[in-house]
Amino acid sequence: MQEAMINRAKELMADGTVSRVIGWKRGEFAYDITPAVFETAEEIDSDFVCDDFTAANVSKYLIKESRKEGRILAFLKPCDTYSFNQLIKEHRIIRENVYVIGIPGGPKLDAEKLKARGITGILGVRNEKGTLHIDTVYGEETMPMFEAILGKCENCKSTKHVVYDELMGEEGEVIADSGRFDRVAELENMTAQQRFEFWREQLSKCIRCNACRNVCPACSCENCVFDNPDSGISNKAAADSFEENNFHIIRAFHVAGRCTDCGECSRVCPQNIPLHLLNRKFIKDINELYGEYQAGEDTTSRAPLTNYNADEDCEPSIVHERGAE
Amino acid sequence: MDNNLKEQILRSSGVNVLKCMRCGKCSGTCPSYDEMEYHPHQFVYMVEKGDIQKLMESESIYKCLTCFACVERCPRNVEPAKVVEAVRLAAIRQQGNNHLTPVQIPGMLDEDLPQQAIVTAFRKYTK
Amino acid sequence: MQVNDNNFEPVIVAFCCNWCSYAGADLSGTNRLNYPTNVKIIRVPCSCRVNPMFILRAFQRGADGVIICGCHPGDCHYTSGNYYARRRITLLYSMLDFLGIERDRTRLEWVSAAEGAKFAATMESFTEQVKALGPNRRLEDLRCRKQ
Amino acid sequence: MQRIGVFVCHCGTNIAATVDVKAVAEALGHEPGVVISQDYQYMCSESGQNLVKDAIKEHNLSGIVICSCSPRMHENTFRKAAAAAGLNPYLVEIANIREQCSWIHRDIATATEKAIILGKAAVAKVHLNTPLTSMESPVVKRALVIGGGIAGIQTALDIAEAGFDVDIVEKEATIGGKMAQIDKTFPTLDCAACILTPKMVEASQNEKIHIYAFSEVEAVKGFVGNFTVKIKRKARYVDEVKCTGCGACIEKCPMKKVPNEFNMGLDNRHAVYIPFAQAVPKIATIDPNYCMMLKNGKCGLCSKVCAAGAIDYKQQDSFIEEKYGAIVVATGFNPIKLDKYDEFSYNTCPDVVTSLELERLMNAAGPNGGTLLRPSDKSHPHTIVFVQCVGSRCSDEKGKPYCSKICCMYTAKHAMLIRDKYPDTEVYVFYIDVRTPGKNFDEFYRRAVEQYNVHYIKGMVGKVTPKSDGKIDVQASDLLSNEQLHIDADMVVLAAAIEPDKTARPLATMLTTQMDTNDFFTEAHPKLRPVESATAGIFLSGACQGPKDIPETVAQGSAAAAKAIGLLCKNSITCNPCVAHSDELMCNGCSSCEKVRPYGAITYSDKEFRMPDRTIAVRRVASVNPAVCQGCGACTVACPSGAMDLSGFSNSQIMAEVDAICK
Repeated sequence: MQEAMINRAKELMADGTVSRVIGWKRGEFAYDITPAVFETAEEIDSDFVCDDFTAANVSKYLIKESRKEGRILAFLKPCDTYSFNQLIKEHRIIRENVYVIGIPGGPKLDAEKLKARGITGILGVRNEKGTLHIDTVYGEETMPMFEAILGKCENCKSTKHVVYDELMGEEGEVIADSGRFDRVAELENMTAQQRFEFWREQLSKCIRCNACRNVCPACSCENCVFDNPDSGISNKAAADSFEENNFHIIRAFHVAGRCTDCGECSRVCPQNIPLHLLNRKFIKDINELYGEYQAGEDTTSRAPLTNYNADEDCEPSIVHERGAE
Repeated sequence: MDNNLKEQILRSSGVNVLKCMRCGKCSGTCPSYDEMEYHPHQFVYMVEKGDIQKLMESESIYKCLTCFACVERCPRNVEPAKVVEAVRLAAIRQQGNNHLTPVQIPGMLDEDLPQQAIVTAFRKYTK
Repeated sequence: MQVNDNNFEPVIVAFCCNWCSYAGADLSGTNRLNYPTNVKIIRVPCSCRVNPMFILRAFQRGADGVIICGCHPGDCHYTSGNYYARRRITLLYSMLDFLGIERDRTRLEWVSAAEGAKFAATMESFTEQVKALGPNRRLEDLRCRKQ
Repeated sequence: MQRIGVFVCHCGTNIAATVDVKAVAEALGHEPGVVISQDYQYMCSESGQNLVKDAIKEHNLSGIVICSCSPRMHENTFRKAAAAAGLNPYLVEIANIREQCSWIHRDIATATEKAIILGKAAVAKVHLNTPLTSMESPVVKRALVIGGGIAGIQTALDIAEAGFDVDIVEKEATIGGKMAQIDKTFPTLDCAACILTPKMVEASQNEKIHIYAFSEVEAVKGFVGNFTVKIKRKARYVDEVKCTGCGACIEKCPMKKVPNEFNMGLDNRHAVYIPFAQAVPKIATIDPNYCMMLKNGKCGLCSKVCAAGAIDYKQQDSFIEEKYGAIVVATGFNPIKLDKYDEFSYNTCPDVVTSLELERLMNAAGPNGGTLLRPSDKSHPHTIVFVQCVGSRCSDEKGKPYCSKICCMYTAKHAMLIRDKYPDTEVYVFYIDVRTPGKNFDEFYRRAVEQYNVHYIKGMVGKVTPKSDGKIDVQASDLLSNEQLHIDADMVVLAAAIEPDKTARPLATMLTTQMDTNDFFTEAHPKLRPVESATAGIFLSGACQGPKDIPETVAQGSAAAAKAIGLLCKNSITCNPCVAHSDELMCNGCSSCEKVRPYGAITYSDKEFRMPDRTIAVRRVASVNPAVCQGCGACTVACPSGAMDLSGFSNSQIMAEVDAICK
């Protein structure tokens, strides 16, 4: 696939369809693949990577990139297309300036899960019939593929591309039984005390590195409220349990109805806080209370929080009525 | 004493007599009106005044059929029948104040009297 | 700090929309309907002006309960503000509950300008409810605690 | 550095009795930025206002806090005082320590403590207040009156008299309303038609008045001075312009068995009809529920006889849109349905009628040509029983909790008219209380008793039972003689409670005005602003605001007109400056705010921004039209970046209040 992508990118560059390409390149290690913009065929040839570790969502970069001179080619996985579409809806990306090629998605691999098995010095990975053959500086190791799947790919909601100019590989479909709300439901069934303890344990790990915010395609404000001294809630370091809670509640609230559940927040969290659960809680609530809604699915529908149903909307007391206890 | 009694009547009936606006619809609607010395609206008013002893001593408390017409039609939801009932209960709860004793029964019996009526009367008029 | 439940006087912040609920609160005053002093009212133009940040801020600074009052659905002065508020507040409450923060510390009520009695009764019952929960500890900023 | 003045009002003893005002002034004097803190007997009085004005000048104040009654009472008073002293009026904050403190609490210590906290919150807020300047918005010089009863007619005539165009929207085929159905009016007993119909004609002939009869308000947009109203003109199946009201169609219409609403269903009309002889506009209307041509395409007689060619079976509902500066609501009332009062046998016995039905039975244009006859057998009734308060003063769900106000008087009128015309008829009136406040009202009622010998009995009717001999048994209590009565009556007349028209509730939603729990429109202030709604530019006329008799309705109709004229006289009105504004540097252009805006005040445009790296970037940003924005604040919460904020209720101001309360 990587080969085909490189060839197609060079073709489109050569015929003048695009002037730049956003994709990925290798970082320090084989498994830290980072988004990158390529401006020449040579750069593409030497650095372009798309492999099992290529999980990053490049949609957010297109806010800036689509406003630059010339057209840019973007390779988008199914989950990335939802983010892309949502940003189109919010008038953040200039659609005409992006040429989208839909590429197959995951499941992608989580290097942390490899390391957890004691596999270090990773040089590369081959996936053969569900078994990973990992080439390391200490020789080859193997492990079952399903044990190394990246968290955000475990409950994939859709392998369908909601927007593209051309498609590489086969088109997938929306996965209705992804089970992505199972963990949320599990938490909902705990007692409030248990939930409180769970989240204290998780959120107290937060170091306020802002990685979740910076990677999130929905958190794309020109100026984040937490960086704005006039907002009244700006803060840099979380010095108190309140601030840990506050930051994540407000962040989840600001992206509610806009979050496409791409899972990048949890992927990049250096403290492994399952932040996506907060977003999924909102998505689950919205689906249950206001009808099924998938952000990014289209570019015209009204988001659930900027919409209402005068007669059918529930009262907030529903929160008090349902749930454990 | 009467104040305690008033409290008791108010509590056991669950009626707020202050809601009465003195329209008299209860008495206007009461099928036992002519049998009664004190009428439904008077029950409400006299309980409000605390004038309860007179009600307890009156035969009126046994004349109420508990048909609830007054309850149904009261525009203010005062429920006079419940007041009557509460006064009656206060009366028969006192020692020896049963309104009906088994020895009275044979004299009352006739062909048309349903058995159920006797059972009901015992429930209503005895402790 | 030892908390004696009988003496616990919660701090309760009430956000009232200018057109219905604030007028309803005024009416309960005009009718001399008593409700606990714990309740302090902040006037906002509409329930849809209440930002979730305000609610969190109140808890941060040591509020023990936050209640939001707006016009009844269909009666919003701005036609639709309370409908948006209803969704936002529902989701916020749900999230607070998800984080294990006592769900009974928060409430949304519809109080019209004519419902002085309802306003007083609502404040009475909400204060009782929050009193029963005890002080807010789960969403408080310890640095803001009174010495 | 802020220089804030705090002024604590005693409001006589209203505040001072439960709040230690001196302690409040003392405590607030220590708040940061407060340079003067005073208390005074009546801050809203002229000397109180002077105290504030002098302090502003003397201490060069940058903001003031008044601890007093609700801002709904006197915010404007103090804003004006501040402006007079050269301080921007929006640098005034009110701490509500009367309605929300002294009046609801009894313990001085806790009430004082609360008053101090409320004062601190206001001080914290005023620190962040900014001077605001009001925008001007033009006023459309045209008024809309919704409802064409006597209230609406009076209002329209008065507005037209002042030289402004005014439209009346009436849902029925004719204007006139309830008054057109009434026979005589109390307390003078002059004929209703004689005083109403000239006014109806006057309205129809006034060049400034346009009557949209058989029409309904469909949608209302906009705000004071600039409402856009969509009016539905219901299909009459008759061309309004061509129809001359000659009545030829009615004569020929074979469908004669349609219950006549104007006569309360006591007789019949044709499928094509003019409600009554003096109807305005006098135009025929075809009832599609009964017209055979419209139902199954067979007939067409009316079309054949219409010389003007006005019949149009294909007519459809049409819609017009018009702009108005002011709207007057005059939707009126109806008697309640008595279905739930089985005890009065209203549904089962034709000789048990409501008072409005009695009006028609006695009216010369009514079903019996003015002779009072029993509906059942057209015989002359010899005993008539009136029952007062049917459904009024009821705390159950069957009736209404309020006094309907007009029944005592019209019942006295009915009793008197009957005794006058038919002296052989005995008339009984069962009452709970006789309420006759009003000029010459009690004298009127006493005449019924003393001069006309009407039997007034204190007590309520419990049960009305039709008997096999055609008589009606009325069982009632006589509370003064403490007995239960049975009266053999020929007719029973029920004074049914009145309720607001059913169209009022959806209309209130469209107009964003408030209603009370009984669906009466709520006035802006129960005493001081009785004909204005709380929504600017919407005025209330007649019984839609509460039960009223004709003199009161006319008075209020004129009062509402005066208020509307006051508004229409202005070329422009000052807008509330507490509106949203967008910080373009922070705006993402995401359109979230646009989705929740109720008035369409937010628009987007592409703007160039100089970036930190000296490049120019074009970004889509929101901007708010301050003349259109009404300041609800929905957009401020929808905005994820916090670029939207609301002047006067900014994020930081509200958070400052929160902090002050929680501290």
